[in-house]
Amino acid sequence: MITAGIDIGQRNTKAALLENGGRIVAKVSARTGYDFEKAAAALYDECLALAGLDSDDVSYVVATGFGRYRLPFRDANVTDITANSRGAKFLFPGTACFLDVGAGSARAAKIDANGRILKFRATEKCAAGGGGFLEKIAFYTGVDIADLGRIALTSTQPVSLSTVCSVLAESEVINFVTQEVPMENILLGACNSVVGRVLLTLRQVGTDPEVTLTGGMNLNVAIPKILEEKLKLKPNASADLYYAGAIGAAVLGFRRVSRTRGSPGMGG
Amino acid sequence: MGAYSVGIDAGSTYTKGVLLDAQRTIVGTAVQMTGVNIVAAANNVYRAVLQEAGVAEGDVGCLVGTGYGRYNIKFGHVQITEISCHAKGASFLFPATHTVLDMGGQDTKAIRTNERGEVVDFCMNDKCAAGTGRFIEGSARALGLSLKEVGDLSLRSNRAVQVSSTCAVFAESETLELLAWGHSLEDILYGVHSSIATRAIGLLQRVGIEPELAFTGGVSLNRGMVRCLEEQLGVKLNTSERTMFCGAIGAALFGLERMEQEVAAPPVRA
Amino acid sequence: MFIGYINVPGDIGPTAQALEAKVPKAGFDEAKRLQGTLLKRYLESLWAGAAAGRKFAYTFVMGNPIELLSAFGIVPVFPEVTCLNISYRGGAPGLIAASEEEGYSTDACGYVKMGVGAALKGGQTPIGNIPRPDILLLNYSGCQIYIHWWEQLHYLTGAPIYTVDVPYIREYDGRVPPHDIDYVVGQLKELIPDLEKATGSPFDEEALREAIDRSREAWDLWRQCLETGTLRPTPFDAYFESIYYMSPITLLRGTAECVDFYRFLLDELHRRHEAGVGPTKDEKFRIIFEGVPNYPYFKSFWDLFKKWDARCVASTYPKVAGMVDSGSFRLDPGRPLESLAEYMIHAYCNLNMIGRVGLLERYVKDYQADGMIIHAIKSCRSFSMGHGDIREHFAKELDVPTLLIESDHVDPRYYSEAQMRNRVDAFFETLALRKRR
Amino acid sequence: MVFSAADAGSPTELFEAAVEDSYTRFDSVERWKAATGGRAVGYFPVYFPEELAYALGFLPVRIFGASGRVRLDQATSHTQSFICSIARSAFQLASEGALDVFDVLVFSNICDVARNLSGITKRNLPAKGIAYLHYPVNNTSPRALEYLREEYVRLARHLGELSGHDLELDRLRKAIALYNEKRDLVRKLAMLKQERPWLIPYTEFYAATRAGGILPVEDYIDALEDYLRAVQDRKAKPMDKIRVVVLGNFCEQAPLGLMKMIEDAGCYIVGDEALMGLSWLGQVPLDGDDAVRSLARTYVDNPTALTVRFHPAIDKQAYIVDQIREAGAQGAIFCTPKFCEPALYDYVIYKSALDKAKIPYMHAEYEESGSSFESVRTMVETFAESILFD
Repeated sequence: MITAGIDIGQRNTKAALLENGGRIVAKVSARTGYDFEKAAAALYDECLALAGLDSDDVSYVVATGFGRYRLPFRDANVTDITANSRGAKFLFPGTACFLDVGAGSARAAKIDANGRILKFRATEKCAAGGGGFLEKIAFYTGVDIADLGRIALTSTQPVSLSTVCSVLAESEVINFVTQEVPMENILLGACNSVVGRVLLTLRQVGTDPEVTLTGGMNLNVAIPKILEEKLKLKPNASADLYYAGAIGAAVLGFRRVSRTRGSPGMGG
Repeated sequence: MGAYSVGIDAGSTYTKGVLLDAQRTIVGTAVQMTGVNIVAAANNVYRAVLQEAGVAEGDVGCLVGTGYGRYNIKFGHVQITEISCHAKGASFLFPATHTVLDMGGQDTKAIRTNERGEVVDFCMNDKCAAGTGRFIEGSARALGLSLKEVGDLSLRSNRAVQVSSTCAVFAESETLELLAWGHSLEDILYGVHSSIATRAIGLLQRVGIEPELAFTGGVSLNRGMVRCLEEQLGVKLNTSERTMFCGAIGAALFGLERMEQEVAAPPVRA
Repeated sequence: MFIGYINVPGDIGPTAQALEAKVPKAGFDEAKRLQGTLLKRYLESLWAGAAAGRKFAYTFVMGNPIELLSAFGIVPVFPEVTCLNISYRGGAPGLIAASEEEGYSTDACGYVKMGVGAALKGGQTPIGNIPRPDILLLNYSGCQIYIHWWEQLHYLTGAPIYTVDVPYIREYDGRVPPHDIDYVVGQLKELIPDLEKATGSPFDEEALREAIDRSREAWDLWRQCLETGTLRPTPFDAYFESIYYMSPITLLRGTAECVDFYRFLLDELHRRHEAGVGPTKDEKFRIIFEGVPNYPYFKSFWDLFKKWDARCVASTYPKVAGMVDSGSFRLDPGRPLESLAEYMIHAYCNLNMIGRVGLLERYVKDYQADGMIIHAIKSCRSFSMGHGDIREHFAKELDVPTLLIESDHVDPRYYSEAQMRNRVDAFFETLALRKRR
Repeated sequence: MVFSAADAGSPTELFEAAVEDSYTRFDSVERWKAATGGRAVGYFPVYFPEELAYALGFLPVRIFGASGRVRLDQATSHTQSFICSIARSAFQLASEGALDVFDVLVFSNICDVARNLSGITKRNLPAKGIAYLHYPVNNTSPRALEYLREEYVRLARHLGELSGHDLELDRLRKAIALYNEKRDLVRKLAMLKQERPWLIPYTEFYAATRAGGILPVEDYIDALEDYLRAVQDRKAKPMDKIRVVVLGNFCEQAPLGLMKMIEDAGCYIVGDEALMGLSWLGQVPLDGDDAVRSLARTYVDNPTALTVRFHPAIDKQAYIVDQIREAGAQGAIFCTPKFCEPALYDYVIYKSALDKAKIPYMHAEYEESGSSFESVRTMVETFAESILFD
């Protein structure tokens, strides 16, 4: 049985196909844009094509993310916090807490052995600014976003940037650029500022191991490193976790179908 | 010493340069992206204005730097804040100016000036309204459009959607969310421009609005913004393609004044 | 018997006179150093007091009856002062983070977050261990957040709150209804048996009178110091330097050291004046300063003004411990509680906005100021709500050049040097042009 | 009636018209003044002794904030951006003349912003009547009662000077009796919403309660009685939703869309603080004591925690846990207005009690003018899912 999860985020849409709730068959991602219904449909088709499957082969589609209500072919939708918890648990079964950093805000939750949410927090409005903030910093410093984390890690003297208002932090970055501060110091400062913001949220729910990082920050090598330093424990991070929302949605789809059809689930 | 004066405005996005002759005629202008090397950008712009007018470096009597990067323009003689320069420049372009609204990438400024283009009072945005220009940029980015395009699109709407937040951090999410709820692009953009205009007017009111009004800075090229400001203020704004050079013009004018007074009494401190 | 908290146990240390004897007359900046010594001694008195088993009362700077506490030998702790000193030394982020992790918002006051952070860390702070409170004395004057702060500490530490409710000055001519004074005096009377119970020592009225008298003397001297700001040029910066000078009147009111300090300061200011020495090379601009400073960047913040040879001639913040130059109170050992009540009611933030604006207007006139700087801070709505409106009044109705800038007093995350400099430079450019006209 | 029959057929329509009127227009207040020759007092939240106003010939009206219905240009130029929205919109309304219908505006010591707003309003509108009540904070002091009584007398003198009336104790007793009745009805409505939340959607409940902050008390009592009768007989069926209380919204009002979204996202709101100031006082005993003193005593002795009234004898942590349990709620949703410090401090006090009592809660921020609730919706849905499916 194949189930699909589609996570329509503010910046990127992610899709994943899951076989019998246990194996990821395919996963893809693309820019959400403003016509996100179309973007999601196209991405879903791409994902199916990658797996060599047809939409009829898919038993259940679960949508998540801010655009979840706008996916016409969904069977169900769940919030991205729920989806990320299942995704984190699927990829790292020892997960006790997870931190999901999106383009804008971040969410953290403490979950039980089955991936159920026990407690969660979202960043305050004034502390918003995750991946989107780093994209802008990449623009001001003329660095490719894909290289940002790697370059940041070469710095030993990061600048200090506001860990609350990211608009203010952005202005500070511009000023550092005008002062011709070495690029890597600015970039590491920017990564520190993002971590500073999201860490508060994580600490409010707890940092019991294992801590799993979900979302786009898994594609930035500096963020898990800084998190590790601050938490004094190594968080789970991997490229797959970028897809945690979509994978979690597919896992929930599989559980839903299994339950209604009475077939054995993957436990949990 | 030469008779020409150069003003260089090193802003966060663009570096602008203007060359004035002793009769206060603009004989050269240049602009380029500031990028990460401000000194290089300032130098390039400097060379470009000289080249355009065919003026040799030795003919330049004074070089004044302004803008956020002004302290980097070490080859200049004086550094003056962009507030003083914008006021001066705006009153050069529009001589009846008494109020200037400058909306750029970093800051919004409201300036009241006297007939000589001197600052009488000024206010800059609060922290939470920082980068109001950036809010529009954020909306544009969310939609994959340019700053000018979003302005033009907003003109097609007569029904502004209420946009509550003007915090630039939420520009993208707010815009996308309104889209997700089925509002039209045009109405959303009208709403965005309208709410930013209200903020800017609040700032203008702090210095007092006295006609004529000049609208300068990068956002002044956005026609949607001009429309919203005019609607809410009930007066016409002076704006032109040349307002982006306002700061540089003002800087060059200060240079000329300085040359006229020689070094005895510099108008403002370096 | 009066027990000054600073001298127990152990000796007093160099008083102003002793220090003066050591310092050559040529020194024009010795009062600041003496202030540092007194502050250090104050902190040491906390640790000594803890070792000696003394009772600690947390209390607020604005409108507190410190003399009453010292009559019982209770050691006052001022979390506002400890927080600002921690922040001045760069220690704010750790304490703020500790409370934000507990759920305190970024919009909450930085003082509260630092204070709570310190309590969460068992009193461990970068300036040393701050003793736990035995009493939370809620002198609610001028700041609503005082209530919330003590409530937080009450639930966190279990310490009892003793309240002295001080009504806001709500008549626009500045009058205080008689029932306000009666109410505050009555509450101070109710406080006495509570303090007797808490300390186990009987109320010594004579000790209170003596402390009140020493306070009065210190207030008189401090007022004279502040009024040297009317001199042209002013011998001192009535904002940036006053922030150092204000600490003895805040912490040590009612002691002999406090009186000595201000006598010493007054003398130093006169010597500065005679020698033509001041806080900057020149006095190009005379400004009035309204609002709380930025402590984490205090020196570079000051430099923004020094660079323009701007001297502050009068300001409000250094008078948060008492509006000594407004003529609104005068301590009187003959009527200790009544005069204390009048003092408590007339705290700066307890004035309504009409009163605050009037006071600033008087400063502009009496001190012949060229302009006004208002520094609004995100943490403190008590101080800052109204700053926008004050600017309106001065800039538009009185044509006094006024600059409104904002950051925070303790939280370094809200300070942007480049933005601040841009605004300040533009302001003085404008002022320079105006002076030329 | 202050609304013509056309705009107020049913009680619900009357309530909705009143709510709409209470944002920026206050036409009904204008009409009431014209019809009765009386005066009007507008008061800034949270609580106000309406009886005193009534007895002196005033219509007491609560200023709720403009909730995004005015452009805040004046407010932007006079206040900084870290000031809450209700203070900004109230100032904007005052400076636009929208509050001219009120002969006097009353402020009190609920927070630093409200305190200073009184003087700022006075400075900008010198001709406007501005009064300020200092509610005692030291409510365990034996002096608090007399102090508040004096404050009420002072306010009565101020109002009386404007209306030309002296405070007559008989009239005050009549007023107390009326407002007791009003508060009792409002409490009944809240109990009904608590016991059978499916009968009344929050938006309707809200309008019915809020109308009590603007309508003349007699009209309101009649309409609310009718409404309560009609609602009891509704045949709605309960849905599988979690029961929550909403906390922190006692002053600046949350956008109605946000509150509606909470119910749509799987919750029943069985208690909230939005309009608690209108009924918080409870019943004032008319036991032969000086009626002004009775009114004051009921304030001073009130055992209900209120974020903006410090009472040294109240244990807020025990109080909140009891409240939630009594309401039969499964969780609490803290909705705090952006920049509202008092709400943010009580949030921490309350949440640590909830942690201990193992009561789930979540926290979201709002502004009265807010129009996008997507991130809050995600949180509420997650919250509901986590309780519903455990």
